[in-house]
Amino acid sequence: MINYLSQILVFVAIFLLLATSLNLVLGFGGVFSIMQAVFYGVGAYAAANLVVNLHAPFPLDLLGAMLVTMALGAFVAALLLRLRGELVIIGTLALQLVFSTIFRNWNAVTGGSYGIFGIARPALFGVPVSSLTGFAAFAAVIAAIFFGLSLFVARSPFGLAVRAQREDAVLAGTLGHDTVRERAAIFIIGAALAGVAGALYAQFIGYVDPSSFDVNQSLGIITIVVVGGLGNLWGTLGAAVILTFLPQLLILLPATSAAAAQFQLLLYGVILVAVVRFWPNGILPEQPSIRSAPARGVRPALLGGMEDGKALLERLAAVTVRTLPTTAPIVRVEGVSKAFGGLRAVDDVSLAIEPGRVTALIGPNGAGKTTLFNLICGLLRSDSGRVFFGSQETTRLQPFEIARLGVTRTFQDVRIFPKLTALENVVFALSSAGAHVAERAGAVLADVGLQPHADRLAGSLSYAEQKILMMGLVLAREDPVVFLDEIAAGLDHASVRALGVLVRRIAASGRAVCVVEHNLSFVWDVADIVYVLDDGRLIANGVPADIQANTNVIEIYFGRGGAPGHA
Amino acid sequence: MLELRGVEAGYGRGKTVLFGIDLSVAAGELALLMGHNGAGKTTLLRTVFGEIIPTAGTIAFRGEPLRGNSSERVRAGISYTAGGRAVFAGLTVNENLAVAASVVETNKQKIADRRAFVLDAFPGLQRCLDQVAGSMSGGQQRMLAVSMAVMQEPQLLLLDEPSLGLSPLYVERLYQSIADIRGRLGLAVLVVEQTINPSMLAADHVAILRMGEVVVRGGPEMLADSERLWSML
Amino acid sequence: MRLSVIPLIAAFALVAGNVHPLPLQAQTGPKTFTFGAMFPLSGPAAEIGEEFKRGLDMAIDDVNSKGGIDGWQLKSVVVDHKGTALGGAQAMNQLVNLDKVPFVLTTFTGVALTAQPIAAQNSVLLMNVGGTSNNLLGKPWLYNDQVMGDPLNQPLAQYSYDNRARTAALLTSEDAYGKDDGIAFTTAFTKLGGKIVASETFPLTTTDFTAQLTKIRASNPDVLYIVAVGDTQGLLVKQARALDVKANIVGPLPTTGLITVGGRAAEGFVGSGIAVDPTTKDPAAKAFLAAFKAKYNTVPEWDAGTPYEAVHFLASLIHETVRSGGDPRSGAALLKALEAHPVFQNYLSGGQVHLLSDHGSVRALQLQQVKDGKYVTIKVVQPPK
Amino acid sequence: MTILLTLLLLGLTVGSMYALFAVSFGLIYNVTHIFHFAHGAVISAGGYLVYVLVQLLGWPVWLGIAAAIPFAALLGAAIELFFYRPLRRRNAPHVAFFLTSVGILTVAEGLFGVIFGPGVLSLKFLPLAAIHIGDVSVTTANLSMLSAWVFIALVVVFLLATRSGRFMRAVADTPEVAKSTGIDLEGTYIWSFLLGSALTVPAMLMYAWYQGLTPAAGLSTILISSAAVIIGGRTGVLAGAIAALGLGILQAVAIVFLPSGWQDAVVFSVLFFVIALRPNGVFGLAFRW
Repeated sequence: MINYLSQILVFVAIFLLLATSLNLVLGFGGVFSIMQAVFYGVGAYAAANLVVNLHAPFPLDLLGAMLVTMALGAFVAALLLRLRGELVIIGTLALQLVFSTIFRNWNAVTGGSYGIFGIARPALFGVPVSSLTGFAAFAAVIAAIFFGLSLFVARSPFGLAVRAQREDAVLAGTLGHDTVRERAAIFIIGAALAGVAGALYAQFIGYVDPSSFDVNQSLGIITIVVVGGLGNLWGTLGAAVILTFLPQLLILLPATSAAAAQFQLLLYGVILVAVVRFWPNGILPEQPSIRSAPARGVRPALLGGMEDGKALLERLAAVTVRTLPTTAPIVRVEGVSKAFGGLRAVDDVSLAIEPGRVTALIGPNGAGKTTLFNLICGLLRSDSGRVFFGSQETTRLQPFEIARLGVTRTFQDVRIFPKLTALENVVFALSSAGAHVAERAGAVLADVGLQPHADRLAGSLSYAEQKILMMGLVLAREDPVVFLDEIAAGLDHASVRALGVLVRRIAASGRAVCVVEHNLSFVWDVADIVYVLDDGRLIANGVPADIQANTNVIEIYFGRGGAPGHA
Repeated sequence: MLELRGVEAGYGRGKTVLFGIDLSVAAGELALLMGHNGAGKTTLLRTVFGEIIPTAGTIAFRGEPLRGNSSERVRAGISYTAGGRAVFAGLTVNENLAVAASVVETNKQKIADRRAFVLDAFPGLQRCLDQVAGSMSGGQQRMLAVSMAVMQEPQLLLLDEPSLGLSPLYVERLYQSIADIRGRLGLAVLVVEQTINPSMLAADHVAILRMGEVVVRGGPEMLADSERLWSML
Repeated sequence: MRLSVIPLIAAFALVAGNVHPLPLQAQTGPKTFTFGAMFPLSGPAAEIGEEFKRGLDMAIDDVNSKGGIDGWQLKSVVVDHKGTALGGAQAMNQLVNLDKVPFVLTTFTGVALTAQPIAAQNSVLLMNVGGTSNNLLGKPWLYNDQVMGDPLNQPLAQYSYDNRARTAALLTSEDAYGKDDGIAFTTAFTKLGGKIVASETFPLTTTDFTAQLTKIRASNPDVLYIVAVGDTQGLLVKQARALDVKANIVGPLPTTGLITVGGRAAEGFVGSGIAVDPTTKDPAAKAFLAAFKAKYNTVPEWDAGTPYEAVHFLASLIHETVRSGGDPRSGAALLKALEAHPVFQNYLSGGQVHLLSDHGSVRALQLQQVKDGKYVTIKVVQPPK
Repeated sequence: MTILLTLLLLGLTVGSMYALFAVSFGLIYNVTHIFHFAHGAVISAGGYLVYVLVQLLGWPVWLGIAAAIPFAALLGAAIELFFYRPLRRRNAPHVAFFLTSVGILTVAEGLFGVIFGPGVLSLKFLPLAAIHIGDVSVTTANLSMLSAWVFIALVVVFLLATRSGRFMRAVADTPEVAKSTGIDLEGTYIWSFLLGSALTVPAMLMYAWYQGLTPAAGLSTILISSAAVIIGGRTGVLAGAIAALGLGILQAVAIVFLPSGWQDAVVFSVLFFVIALRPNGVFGLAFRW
């Protein structure tokens, strides 16, 4: 019995590692890979070759397996991870099928259909771990180590960054994160973990052949992850245990016919469909990586409803804005143009955004305001012209590189990470900015009045609260240059007024603030200088009073009332 | 024809965009709703069209409260032309028209008659019937989008910024066509716009929407006084 | 929801633990001797798994209906190995650690190769009644009641050569079986002076062999040698004939699937396998063949015969062990009995089968040809003395 | 030379069958954007039903096929109705659809294994024989595969000339515009499932004629047909059909240059590199239907 359980324990360990590797990639990273069995197989073959041909002792075999799978992971990441999710599914499926063929046919390395025999069990301190119980203990320790490391990764700032880019890679980029690299990194980590599982498997069974690393294996791993809960490693542990035991229960059925084995397939399929349909979060839903320090004396539940979002918004006017220690750079845009197809969205625009002032961009819908924002922040590449932050040219920089120069931008309406908690949102926004992140994040939430909701998912906050949170991200980053895209949209007068005060105060703290806004009364209230765009061209600029009086501007904004049109 | 009373609507989680909208459009009327981006114009049209469910207030069509999803509203006689290039880019002009018509009509002869009618009202489409819609100019696509709605012979036509991005000449033509159809079919038209073109003076009513509320109502003469409009917004 | 997992796991562990209680030591009445069998009950070879099982069940019934063996009633635990190495490892572990059996019947090369180290470690006697690879020879605790690669394929090469075949094409499955038997045939055929003009392979689960067969057809071989399991044999010949491959088709271990799936295309196929002699005078063999025919209305193939023989061999080992005062539930005791007397009854063509020092066996082999939808024995090859 | 010709002809025929599978999958994928792996379940189910009706119950062949077509169509529509629609109502992510789809295929494969056994069932009522064209010979099953183009042509006519067909193209083109035009999206989805699923029956018969029925047949056909649709790009069903034809020819001819074990690697490497380098498919906008 103990031996039997030992063997199951080994498989639990192997499947735990495999499922953990996939949960990091899929649950945390949002990369839908169905080639995890490939990394499993590559790890197994790598370890088998190392042990059989090179007599590599433990842990060299394990390290070798990890290195090889990481290299393969890097290759796949480079080719596939910039594609949209659906294509990643199919691309990894294609690779799974290609590698199944390679495993079967590359005789020199995989032993072809024959596989590789005689893989010795590892030796610890010169003593081979040959008994089943001994190996089970060994496997459990290895699995525990790597599971622990995975937990550590999941809870680290990097883990938070990986989850954030899963939710919104563009937003993560404008908050200073190199999301492509983070995605690749988690994919490679996942590959390495699967490689470890492969090495364990090879040494346990003592024999590797292609049948263990096919597409069904990949799908089985996905089932474990989905049942356990995407983004929760403890759930994966639970599911790995349950789903490794479950087939064992099938020995209750007499194995008198072929049907018995098909039941396992059936069972897994039914579980998969049922879990996705009725229990989409799995056994354990995703948990935040950080929790707020419990508020002293105040129970969040009591706070809820005391202040509604609108009141909080109005309170924003009084929020602390720290004075900028140094002078903010002047953002200069010189002759920037951008065309989409034949349409010139931004046409030879030059302007300067100066510190201590609020610069507003206005113009009718489709005038190119947001496009110009995106060009300045690096989300789009301009066709011609240059952009400078102080003396540094940023024309060709990536969004995250520009963000790291000290720029915060918000997006139209409201854009935050809905599946991260409010606290995590702020921590993430701060995470490219150094130490004491959690404390500072807590302080910022307290400042804007969201402290009671710190551990709630941002997506579950009310619209007003989300807006406040978005402004919290801006305040938290304390960047010298701030771009605000239509922050007044969807709010009532009092809230808009409060936001206006806040924007003024941000500028007064020495920062360069640029707003794009449709709500003109807001613009007249907050702006020091207004630029008017029409059809991608800058047609006027000046102080609000001048613009208000400029008939040309009125015309482009409201059409040429009464006057006959021209083609 | 269309009667909105105290309509409130938004996008959930406390994001309310429309506050207590009262609005009515009678048969044969052209109602123009002006406002900036973000004022709630599109939300209003989508609410009437059934894509957004109002959180308060009533919407009546021909005296009956409106029910059902957008597909049912089209069959009830409400057609909607969304903003932007609301055409099937990969289908030909002919197919675009046919698709739109066949939502409400299966009789081939009737569809052909309607097409003749629409081509008469939008003569510019005649020579590009077999062209793929995606390859046409923005103005032509807008014409096509409106004519697709007309193919459904609605009693109420909802147009979302039909003049956006069009040259004034095109806007003029478009409004001429709309006027033409309105005259012939006697349908009610609710248009939202943010910029003014002289051809819009043909409107029977003008209302101005600001931050989700109707702030001013009046006749087309309001449009002539852009200074006053400016101050109102 | 969070807390519910722990009791769930505990419940699973409990259930798993209680399924197979440890064998009770002090039992009255007839004692049960439990042994294991690993067959392919799913996957592409499942059909032949059913045949193995028929032989196994008949032998157990035989022994038990005669009052068992020295007071022991035989009982088998059949586990599916799915035809894969992993399945083999899992099945073997269940048998060894959970059911604690001292004796296991195994089939398939890959399975036997993974099971053997586990068997050796746990002192379990392993009897291969299916796998044909030469690599299965010379392994401790593993004995074979099967004709292995070389002796199995040499007669096919000889037969082909004798029928004026000078060129051969190979079409073999991508597994240990296909590979090893292909090598064995190639060696034998080239040694006779024949030439291999094409050699193609196919993945185990494939059902389309057109491209391979087209290439083979173009090489215009005198004989087409195929290695495949179960229904795949039938599909292969069917497609070969449909693509107008005119060569004679031969291959090791033909099964019923060749005829049921292949239909008319199977006509003329020549296969090699353990000899089955319905006309045998040997009373034991005669009784088995008659009983099988009575039950299933057909003459048994090798795949029903070898497990049948192995169970009877096990019975004799139990008998020997009990006689010498040992406990038959010890694999070591059974091995000792085997080493003392490595001979068992040949129930397929009569006489005795001798186990050799390399753990292989020596026995008669037959070439069969499909005629009118039935196997007809065209030649019996006696083993070298 | 003969061998190359034969392989070309072979690739052409098998590719034609793949093309029909690809069209059946593409109709659903293009319209609903669901990567409908469970299509494999429908494919197998139709095949097994014909087997049961004709081979086991002795129905005439035409009647068996006539019964299987609506059966497959309804089965496909049922999957949409009972599995995908609830997910869509819940606004579930793409992944949920894919997993559900994979789950259904797995269940079906298990079920067919339990009922029909894991082995090959061959359709005896479709005799496999060689047909000679000069030096080149193909099987009757292969020749039947050329008829796939008749079905594909019918599909194209349906898409071009019928109301539902046009709605399907419209929804595939721009779902948002389709919605504001008043097209009933969910109704159109049902139509695409009905039609796409019905088409699997003739395709599966060609397949089973040649290769027999196995529980895994659904998976292997869905792999290649989905690969073709992705390679072709989502512009129209013909793009997928042409890509499928190309894959069939490539697969057949590859054996001349590579050992036979590597066939799958060739096909799926093409898929991988197309996805990595030309994610919108190789044909761009060359096909509209």
